[in-house]
Amino acid sequence: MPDTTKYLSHLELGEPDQTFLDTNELIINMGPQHPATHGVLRVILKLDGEKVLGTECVIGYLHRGVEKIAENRTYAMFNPYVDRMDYVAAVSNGLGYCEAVEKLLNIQAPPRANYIRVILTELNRLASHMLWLGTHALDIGAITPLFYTFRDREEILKIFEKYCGARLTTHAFRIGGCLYETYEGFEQDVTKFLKFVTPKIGEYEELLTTNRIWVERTRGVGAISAKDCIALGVTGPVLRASGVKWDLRKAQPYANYAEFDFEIPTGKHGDTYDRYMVRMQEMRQSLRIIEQAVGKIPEGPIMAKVPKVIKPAVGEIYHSIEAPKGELGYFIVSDGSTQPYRVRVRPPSFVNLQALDLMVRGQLVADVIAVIGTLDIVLGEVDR
Amino acid sequence: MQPVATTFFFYLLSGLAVFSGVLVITRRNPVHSALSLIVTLLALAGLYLMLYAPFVAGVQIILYAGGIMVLFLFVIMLVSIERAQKEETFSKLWLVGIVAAVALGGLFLGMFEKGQAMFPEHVLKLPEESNTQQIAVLLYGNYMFAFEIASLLLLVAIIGAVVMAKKRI
Amino acid sequence: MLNYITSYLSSKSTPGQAGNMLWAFIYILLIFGGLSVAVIAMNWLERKILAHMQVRLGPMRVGPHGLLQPIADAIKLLIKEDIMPAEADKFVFWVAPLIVVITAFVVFIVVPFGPTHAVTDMNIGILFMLGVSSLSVLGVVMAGWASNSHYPLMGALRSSAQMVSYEIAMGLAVVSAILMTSLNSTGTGTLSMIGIVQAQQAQHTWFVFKFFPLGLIAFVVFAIAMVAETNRAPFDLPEAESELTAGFHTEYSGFRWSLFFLAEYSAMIAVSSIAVTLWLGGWLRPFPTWLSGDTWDFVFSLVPGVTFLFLAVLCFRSTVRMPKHPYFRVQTMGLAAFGGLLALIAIALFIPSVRDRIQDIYWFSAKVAGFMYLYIWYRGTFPRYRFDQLMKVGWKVLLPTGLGVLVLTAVWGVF
Amino acid sequence: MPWHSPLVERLQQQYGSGIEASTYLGQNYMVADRSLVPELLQVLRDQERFDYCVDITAVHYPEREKAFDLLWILYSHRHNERIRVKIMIADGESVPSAVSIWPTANWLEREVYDMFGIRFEGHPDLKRILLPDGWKGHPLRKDYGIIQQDNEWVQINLGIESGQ
Repeated sequence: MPDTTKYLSHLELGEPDQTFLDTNELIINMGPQHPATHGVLRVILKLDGEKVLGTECVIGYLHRGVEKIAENRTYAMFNPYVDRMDYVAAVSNGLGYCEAVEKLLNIQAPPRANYIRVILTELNRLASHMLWLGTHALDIGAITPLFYTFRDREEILKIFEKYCGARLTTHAFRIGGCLYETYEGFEQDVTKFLKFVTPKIGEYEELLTTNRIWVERTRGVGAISAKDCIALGVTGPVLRASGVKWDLRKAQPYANYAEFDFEIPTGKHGDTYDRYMVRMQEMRQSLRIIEQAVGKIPEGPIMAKVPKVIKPAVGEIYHSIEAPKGELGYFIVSDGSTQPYRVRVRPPSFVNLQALDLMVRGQLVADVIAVIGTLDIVLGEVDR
Repeated sequence: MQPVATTFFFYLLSGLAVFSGVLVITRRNPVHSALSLIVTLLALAGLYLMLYAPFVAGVQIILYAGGIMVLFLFVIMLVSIERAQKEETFSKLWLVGIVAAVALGGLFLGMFEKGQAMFPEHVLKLPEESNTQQIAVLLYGNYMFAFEIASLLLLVAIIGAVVMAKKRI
Repeated sequence: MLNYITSYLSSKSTPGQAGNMLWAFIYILLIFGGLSVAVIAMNWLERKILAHMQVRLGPMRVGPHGLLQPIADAIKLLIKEDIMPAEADKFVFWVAPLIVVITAFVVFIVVPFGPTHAVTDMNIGILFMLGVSSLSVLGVVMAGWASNSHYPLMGALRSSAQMVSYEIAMGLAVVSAILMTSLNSTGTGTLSMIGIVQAQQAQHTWFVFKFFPLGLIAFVVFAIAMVAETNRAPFDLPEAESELTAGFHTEYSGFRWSLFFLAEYSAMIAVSSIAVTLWLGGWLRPFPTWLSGDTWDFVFSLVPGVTFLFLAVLCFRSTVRMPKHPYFRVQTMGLAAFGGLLALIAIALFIPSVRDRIQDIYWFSAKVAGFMYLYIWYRGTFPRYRFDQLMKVGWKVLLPTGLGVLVLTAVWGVF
Repeated sequence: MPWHSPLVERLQQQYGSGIEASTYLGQNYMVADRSLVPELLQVLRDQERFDYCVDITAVHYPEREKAFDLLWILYSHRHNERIRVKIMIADGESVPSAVSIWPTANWLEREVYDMFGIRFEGHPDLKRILLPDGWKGHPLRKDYGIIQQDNEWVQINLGIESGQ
């Protein structure tokens, strides 16, 4: 049997080093109110000087019982709730949930709806990555990229607002398709945005990619091997940065991703720098997908034939999509009534956060910040 | 430049030095002791200034107060204060301590009494401006050999420290 | 009385040297006041410049273009509740900000704003500055330890290690500049701040260009070390907010915190003054040899007034561009008044006697202001170093470089 | 609908009727005997290369005798295949932990424990993960009301009458 203790939290494991001076280990409580824990994550650090001996994450400060709420709402009523989990990528959450219920009902969204879904989801991926980049850079001490990314993310949110009236928790899709037809000038807006944002990504890279301090701070920090990633169930850009070319959009295409031509960027070393590069390239790939999609949105209905009252047959379904943070899965159990019997959300942030301990052990306190940032967690999704 | 209120400053500084020196050995909290020691060192720097040795005073501040004592504090801060406070301030060797203090005091007094004739009534006042140059000439001219030996000794100590620390890694 | 003042103004030595207690006292007050104003202005400028680097506006609400924002902040800090942690070491907690602020201000008594514009001219001036500013680390360490909390303690540990390490590189760079002062007929150098600038004047070159590129390298070493010494980005680890919340002053609030703030900015000005004095010719105007002669002297003496006139014009331009809404009437008037004030200062600076007297101070301040802008620029551009990398830069890059430059300077100077 | 594949055949050869494989809406799952766990999971990972444990979750059926469905959602990177393994257990029954098979099970099992009260034997650190440590009750059980809370805990720890 392989030794799996290395995957466990090392807060209590390990003997204090007593070979030299009798130095005390320092237990530091990072969070829940801390500028760099992206919300209300609390990390208990065991330190030897500045070196991290072990960590333990204390989560649940933002627990709202989304899964319990789902059991007491109808299928359609639960739809807006999923936006509140990963609130920086609300569109992706909605897409995953709608597709899962559609699968349970055994219906297909019409092609036009699928195109709109892909465009909005990829825009949302861009927005999520931009927010990640800004906050991650801020954690490492570069304060300027934050404002640049927020400036550009604003343009995406404007498109969302024009499309469905909401900027953050969009509730853009409905079970069976989309509720809203694209507004007048939607395609022009998206094309204009593509033109606007392409040089901007270069601008972020100019500030960071070759910056000596940035490279020194991120290269070799929080490295995790592909084997460990898979063992820990880590998905998304973190997994890809470790060299595993795995993206659900390609592996098990959903919506109509199979129609688009894009690449899966991967890294080599699985360190923070690679994760940064993977996400930067992913942003470019997203732009590519949007560019292909926006040119050929077909005419037609945007809503499939969905019964007024959604009552799926008894059964279970698991459907997952590639959210900006990794595999976002919905496991829905139907008992034949109008309300789901059980909805389980497989949150990527929650599972990815588990890798934190392995990634930071033996590194310095400053690296913990960099690694939390690079995992790109959203506490709303971790705690649900 | 004419010195102002020399006697006043002399007694002020020496009083401060003695007072904080006493604090160094009586404080239970090691950080307080270290801080008192810094005050002592600064008072000494003031005394050097009064002796028209500004360079020595400056070096005293930079090296002792700004450098060495910071490293002292660095170590002391990491030591658990609770344990240090429980330990007895004066060890059982206080008898030896008193004997040593008396002997040292006697030596000083003896020197003061007997040696008064050796010192001239008025020390030759060097101009303040040339103090630094004087030191340089002495260190790098007359006592060149001793100076180099001392620096070699320090180098050995540094290498020793590195080697000892390296072992642990 | 007037005679007394004019007689002093025409004297050719600093008040400390002349033993003139009254004038020394006035100078101390002036420097203290001027420094406080500079820190306030720096606060506003940093927020404005950083904001414009980051595609935002910065303070805009309190006063026209947020000009009164630092004052509002200062008032807020002063009336804020003064919190002292229950478990803190009361005395040390109380005395730490005092030490930091006193050391940051005391160094200014040797800063030569002009050949006669210094409180005193100590013959160990540069040593005094380095020594006293090295004491400020004590205050930082005390603050961190006395808070009796983990983050401040780690901040204190970091900053003590950092400041002690970078002091060495800094010292080596300084020594190589001091070595250059001894390249005269008598062969004796000086540690006096005024003496160093006078040596540059006598050698007709700023030390940054002396023995090119040795002077430049020493200057760069110092310029990096001084950023680390003042705990500013990218070396702001002791107060790295994303790691240690606020580092050694996490537990401080209100007035005590504002003392740390004051000390940080005046320390920045102080080390910039050292750099300006040692390498950039202190109060000397630029291009003393290329553009020499009475005409050029006259032209350069007009620069201070022109600068203020330019600022006044900027102000008036913004006044014209203020929104015409009645809400903004007071702000518009305030901005116009501020512009008027700047214009008055500009006119005053054109008066010949003032002009001659003030231009030393102007050039010195302008050079220091350049450094202040660099500080802000760094902060807007660089991510933060990690602790081990910081130490690596200090010990493995700056220290050998400083040492090498020192040796080479000595060799070059002898041959 | 029954599910036929070489994988199922191999497993049924080994375990006989302990495994019942079906497919629903194109998704394959197998219902296994409680006694086959963890051996089955180990086999699935080592021999069938289901190297990635996507999720572990449970469903509560209070009216059933075996009140809980416990599910492992597995994915194979090599075969690009996803299956679900389901066992049924009674309330109070404990299940061997899968942490030594997939380290990711650590937090997932803690969440199942937190929400359903299913204990996992051999879990290194089985404690609540989302709810506070002293909380009473397991919210995702069907008999736990949607506005129910641990009043005692709220009073002691928050000093208020109700957290709602």
